[in-house]
Amino acid sequence: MLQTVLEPQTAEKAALFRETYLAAYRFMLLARLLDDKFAALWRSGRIHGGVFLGRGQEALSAATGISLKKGDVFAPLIRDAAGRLAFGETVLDAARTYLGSARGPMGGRDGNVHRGKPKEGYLPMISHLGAMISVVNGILLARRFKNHAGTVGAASIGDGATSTGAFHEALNQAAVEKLPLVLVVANNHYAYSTPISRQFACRDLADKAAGYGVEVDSMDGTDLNACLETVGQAVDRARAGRGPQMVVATLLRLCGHGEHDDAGYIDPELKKSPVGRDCQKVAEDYLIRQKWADPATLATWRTEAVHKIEEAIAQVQREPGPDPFTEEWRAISTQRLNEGHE
Amino acid sequence: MLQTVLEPQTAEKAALFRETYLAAYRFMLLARLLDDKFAALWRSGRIHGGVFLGRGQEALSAATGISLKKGDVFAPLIRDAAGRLAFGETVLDAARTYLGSARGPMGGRDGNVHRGKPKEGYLPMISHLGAMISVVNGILLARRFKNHAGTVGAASIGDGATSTGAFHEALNQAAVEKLPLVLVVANNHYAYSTPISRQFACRDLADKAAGYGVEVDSMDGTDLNACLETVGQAVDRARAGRGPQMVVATLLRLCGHGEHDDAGYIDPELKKSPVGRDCQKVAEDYLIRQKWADPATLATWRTEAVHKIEEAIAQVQREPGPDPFTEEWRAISTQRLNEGHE
Amino acid sequence: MSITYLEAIREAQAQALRDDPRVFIYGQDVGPFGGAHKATKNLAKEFPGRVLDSPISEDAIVGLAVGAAIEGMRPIVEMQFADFSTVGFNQIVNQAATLFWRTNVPCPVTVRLPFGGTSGSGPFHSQCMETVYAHYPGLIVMTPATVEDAYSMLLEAVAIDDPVIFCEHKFLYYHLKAEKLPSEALPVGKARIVREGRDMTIVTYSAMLHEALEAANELTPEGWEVEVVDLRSVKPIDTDTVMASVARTGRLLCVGEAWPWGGVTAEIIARVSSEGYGLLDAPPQRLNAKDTPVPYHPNLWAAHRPTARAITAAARKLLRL
Amino acid sequence: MSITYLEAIREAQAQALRDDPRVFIYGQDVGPFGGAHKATKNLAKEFPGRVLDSPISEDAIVGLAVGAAIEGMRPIVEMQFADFSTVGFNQIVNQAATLFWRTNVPCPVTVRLPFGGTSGSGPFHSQCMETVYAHYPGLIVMTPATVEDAYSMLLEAVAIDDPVIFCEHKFLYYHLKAEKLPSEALPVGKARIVREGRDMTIVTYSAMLHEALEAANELTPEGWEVEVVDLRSVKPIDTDTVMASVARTGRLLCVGEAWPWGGVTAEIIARVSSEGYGLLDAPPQRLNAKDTPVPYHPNLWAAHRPTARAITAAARKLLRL
Ligand SMILES: Cc1ncc(C[n+]2csc(CCOP(=O)(O)OP(=O)(O)O)c2C)c(N)n1
Ligand SMILES: Cc1ncc(C[n+]2csc(CCOP(=O)(O)OP(=O)(O)O)c2C)c(N)n1
Ligand SMILES: [Mg+2]
Ligand SMILES: [Mg+2]
Repeated sequence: MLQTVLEPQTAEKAALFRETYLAAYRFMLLARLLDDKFAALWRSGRIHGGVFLGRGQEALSAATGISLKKGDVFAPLIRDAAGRLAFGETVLDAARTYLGSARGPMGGRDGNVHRGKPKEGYLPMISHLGAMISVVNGILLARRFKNHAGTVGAASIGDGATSTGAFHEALNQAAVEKLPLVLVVANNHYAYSTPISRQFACRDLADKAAGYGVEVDSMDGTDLNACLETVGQAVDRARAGRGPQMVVATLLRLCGHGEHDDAGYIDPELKKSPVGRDCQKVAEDYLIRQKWADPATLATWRTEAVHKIEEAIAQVQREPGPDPFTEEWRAISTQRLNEGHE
Repeated sequence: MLQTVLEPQTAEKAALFRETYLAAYRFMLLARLLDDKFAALWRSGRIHGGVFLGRGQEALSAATGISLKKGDVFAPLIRDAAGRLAFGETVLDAARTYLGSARGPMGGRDGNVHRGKPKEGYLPMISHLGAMISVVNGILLARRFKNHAGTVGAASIGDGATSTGAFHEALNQAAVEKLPLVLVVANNHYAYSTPISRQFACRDLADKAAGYGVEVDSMDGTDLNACLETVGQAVDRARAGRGPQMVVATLLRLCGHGEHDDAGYIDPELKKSPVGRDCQKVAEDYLIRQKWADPATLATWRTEAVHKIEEAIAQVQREPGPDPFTEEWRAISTQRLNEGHE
Repeated sequence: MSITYLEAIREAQAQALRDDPRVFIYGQDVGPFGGAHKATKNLAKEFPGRVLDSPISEDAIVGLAVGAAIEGMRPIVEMQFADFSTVGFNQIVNQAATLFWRTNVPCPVTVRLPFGGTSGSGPFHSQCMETVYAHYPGLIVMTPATVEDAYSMLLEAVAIDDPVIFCEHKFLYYHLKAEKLPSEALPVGKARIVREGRDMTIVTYSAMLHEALEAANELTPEGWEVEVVDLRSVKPIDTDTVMASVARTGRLLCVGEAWPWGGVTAEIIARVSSEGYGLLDAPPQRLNAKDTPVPYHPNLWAAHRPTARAITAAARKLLRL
Repeated sequence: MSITYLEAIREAQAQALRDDPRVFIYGQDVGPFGGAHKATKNLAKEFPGRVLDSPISEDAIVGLAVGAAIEGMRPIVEMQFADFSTVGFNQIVNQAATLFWRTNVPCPVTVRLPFGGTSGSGPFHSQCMETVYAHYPGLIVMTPATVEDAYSMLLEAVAIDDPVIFCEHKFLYYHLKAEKLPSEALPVGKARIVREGRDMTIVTYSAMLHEALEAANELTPEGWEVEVVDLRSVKPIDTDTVMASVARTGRLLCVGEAWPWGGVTAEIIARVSSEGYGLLDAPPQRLNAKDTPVPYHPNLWAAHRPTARAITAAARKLLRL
């Protein structure tokens, strides 16, 4: 979590932007490799349930995570491996959740992308799309009650999830309360197999903002530069008290909905078009062009990331799974009111 | 139900518009008097449950009902006494539902504004706001399946109900399917006691249309002229295949939320402003100015309406209520699958 | 001075707001207007900034409450009518109810549901939803039947670290009066034997308690002594108290206002039959509403829900078995 | 040729589309993609314009289906997972379920709910919602346990003039195979005695049928003959068949995968205890999932839901009572 600087006019600011960019890139890289690892583990039958990757969306996600400060709130969704890491999640906790370690934040009760630490402002998604936004609103309202000004809450949402009633109610609620919510919309052109032509009929998802009375900005989601700038500015505006901010990124999901899905339905024209660019590659080219890194450095970073991941996975694989016999089968915290019957 | 003519350029069109205006006015008048009667019956304890009036919204409502043709679909809400009558409801059926006659369309099972005849395209609202819009969509889609082109479906909605997820999902759905839905939004500045400042933060409810990719038009809801023109044009556009249409009327509720509510919370400034005008009065002034009616004619119409209402009420009061002993306590139509246990 | 069930609910909220700065109220028209039922009357004025009108967005209302609870607040949410909680359903059963289990972070949200039938209210302003919520793990479902319980249980609901579905019966709002508010209370989770008896146990809750008591009184002249147990909360259920009562009387009639399939009455009978089979001298019986939506017309409504009369008849039949 | 439970569901839909021009399918990804579970594979191609992808709008999905039904169509709606029907809940329980009662206009909507636990699916892709829907008047709730029933009951669901909640168990999708599709079928509303026995009746439905059958087989070498009843639909419940079986065996164990409070098992026990008390030689027992959300980890999941092993243990205990 680093403070993004948005107008690198001065040398100092330029240096800070470079630092942010490099940090964001490394989170992207780590996320991509971590996702690849999960996919490999899934293929070899080591992960139960689904595996959901953020391939192609790492720039947007990393920019979101890195634009937030400690004490901010983040409600990521399924394609946010990069943002989660940038917001402070450890590779270990991600691996523990996917592999169902008893030591993970979810203790094996929930898995894969359903992980978080609410008390650290890092919200564990429920599956129902759109449902996390109003939860972020609640935290932000509570901060206001407690006079903790200056907090920002970011929530991720996909093109498909903009069709949910929950999205609508929550964004409107944030606008009415003028909460510092940043809603990061990833228009990756598909919701599972459903193309956006079957999802909405507005010209652009950014057209929705006026209907809520919130500010909006759009960006090329394949370009880390644009993402850092646009998301960063939105976060700053929210923090400055300008109410909810919406940012809309255009990009493409470069993987299946989950690893079980070969995504054969994706329009080849889209893949070839600029929205189909791999943000990872775009960022690397930029790094090289800027001389912020050379290929050898990139290779070292990659090796370091792979090493970190392998180490974490190895450790988690030695950790115990949850034990149904010692497991406390209790859904409420008030022990004396637990029925516990079967 | 009459065909609205929108540009009274030719003499014929002008005559037709006059006819439509007069008919709409008389539905407004009938609705106002009928509402007044229900309020009186409620005060004297003759109506169980609530009574909900359309006072101040008759112009908009009548314009909606009258803009529709036989075979069209209408999903009115609580302030639509005028539109219901214009769409073809009888005073008798309205009275029967309020008074719980066994002979009414709801047979005493449901009451007050919860009435309709689905097979005639007149939908009985459930209370949950926003829920009727997608039902209209379904009818319109079914018509498309059956190659019944040229049908329009109108649904009423209030400023408050625009905050529901149901509203959002349904309007988006209609836009994706390009259905001939006309969504008539009555911004009467309050949802029960809640002012619009606590309901939404957009500049104008019409700003929502672009976010769905639907056409929108706004009007002064106190002016029957404007309502007939704007709603009529929207209905024509929908019928012509231009997809969902939204119309936004600005007006004020000139009564309590229900008759139990003295509406003490309504801003006196609003009452004094142009939105607080009584549409009934505005229409009468217009009729007189246009010399389409003189005060004596207006008085006659009023007497006729009162008479019609009194007659209907008298008849309904002689009708039996539902009989719990002969009542078939069965919520499903497939008799053999009814459990009927208690 | 006398105080109604509704006033007790208002007073409990005032008390909670006074005692605990973490408490706030959120819902439609709860602010200056004081709520559709007047359960928050004057609270916005007394506690500025802490009683907030919401948009008509039940999903977001509950979601916001969960977020605030995560952050240490103790929100009270009012649904205008229990029936409308169906559109906030997902946030209640999947967000609020699972939070503690998933994360060990408690979720002290109180959802007030003005519920149950009143004459002329019809299918969408009369529903009993306690069954549906009690089925989900992670929720506590309270159903106070008296002015005193309305007060003390609502205070406890706010104090408890778990999501509470607080089912307050609209029929009781003005119908019930007490002399004063209680200073002591039976804790939530304990049922109360409201009337002692020897011949039969009626287990019930909420508005039906009063119908059951009336029925019990009807039967006294006939020589029957009917014990009446008020469950107070339907999740958890105080099985011990129910079982002890059945042990004394040997006969069980369960009465609920909810629909017949799989509700509180089925759950009670299942527990007593499987765990206290030997205690029963006759087959356990139940009485619920009919299996249709709640009708509008007073004639139909009175036949749809159990009444003292219907309970008396069912009890008589059971006493003869 | 052999056919899976999932294929049977696909075939039933194909058959319905073929037989009746009023049938169409609407839901997320059901079109060209063939659905998240592949239950509508190739149908969009076979029946152009009649299998439509919806937006992620469960409320509007069900609302649209009700409207289409009013207009004489017979929509089949797929929820991607039963768990997501919570956000379409209001339209199901308040719009679809009340339409006929309010207006005498039938509402032939079929809502397909891929439901139930599978290993690794976690709290939001595993839920059993039959209890919640069965509680509401106006809905029929089907829970087919076999390939044949999946086929014939889905056809019947589409043919019935009422809203049907069609609970198809995801665990059975690939797990169950049959030789061919049935040409005749037991009508909905009738339970089936799947295995005859003398010593005890296990009443169950859906995936738990197979666990129960396994348990019954386990007990054979010990000399016990366990009868197993598949309810097939949980609303209505075929009380007669259950009662007749209990009359023969004198012992009742109800097994369900849903949460324990107030579900199918409680309803069955309540019916048998109150109407068939004299038939029982021992207290009726039940076995449900534990009262927490459905866990992700296979270890926990296997302990959360009833299994053949747990059923065997419960049956043994009951047989000794
Ligand atoms: C309310 C709800 N309905 C359906 C689903 C099933 N589902 C999970 S992800 C998904 C597609 C989401 O698409 P989008 O919002 O565009 O996000 P993306 O996967 O493209 O990142 C669907 C339909 C769900 N999780 N929640
Ligand atoms: C989902 C839902 N929540 C709450 C209510 C209770 N309620 C009935 S009318 C109303 C206010 C509606 O306001 P608006 O939409 O502006 O319509 P108006 O009454 O002003 O015509 C409310 C909150 C409801 N009917 N449905
Ligand atoms: Mg997408
Ligand atoms: Mg309004």
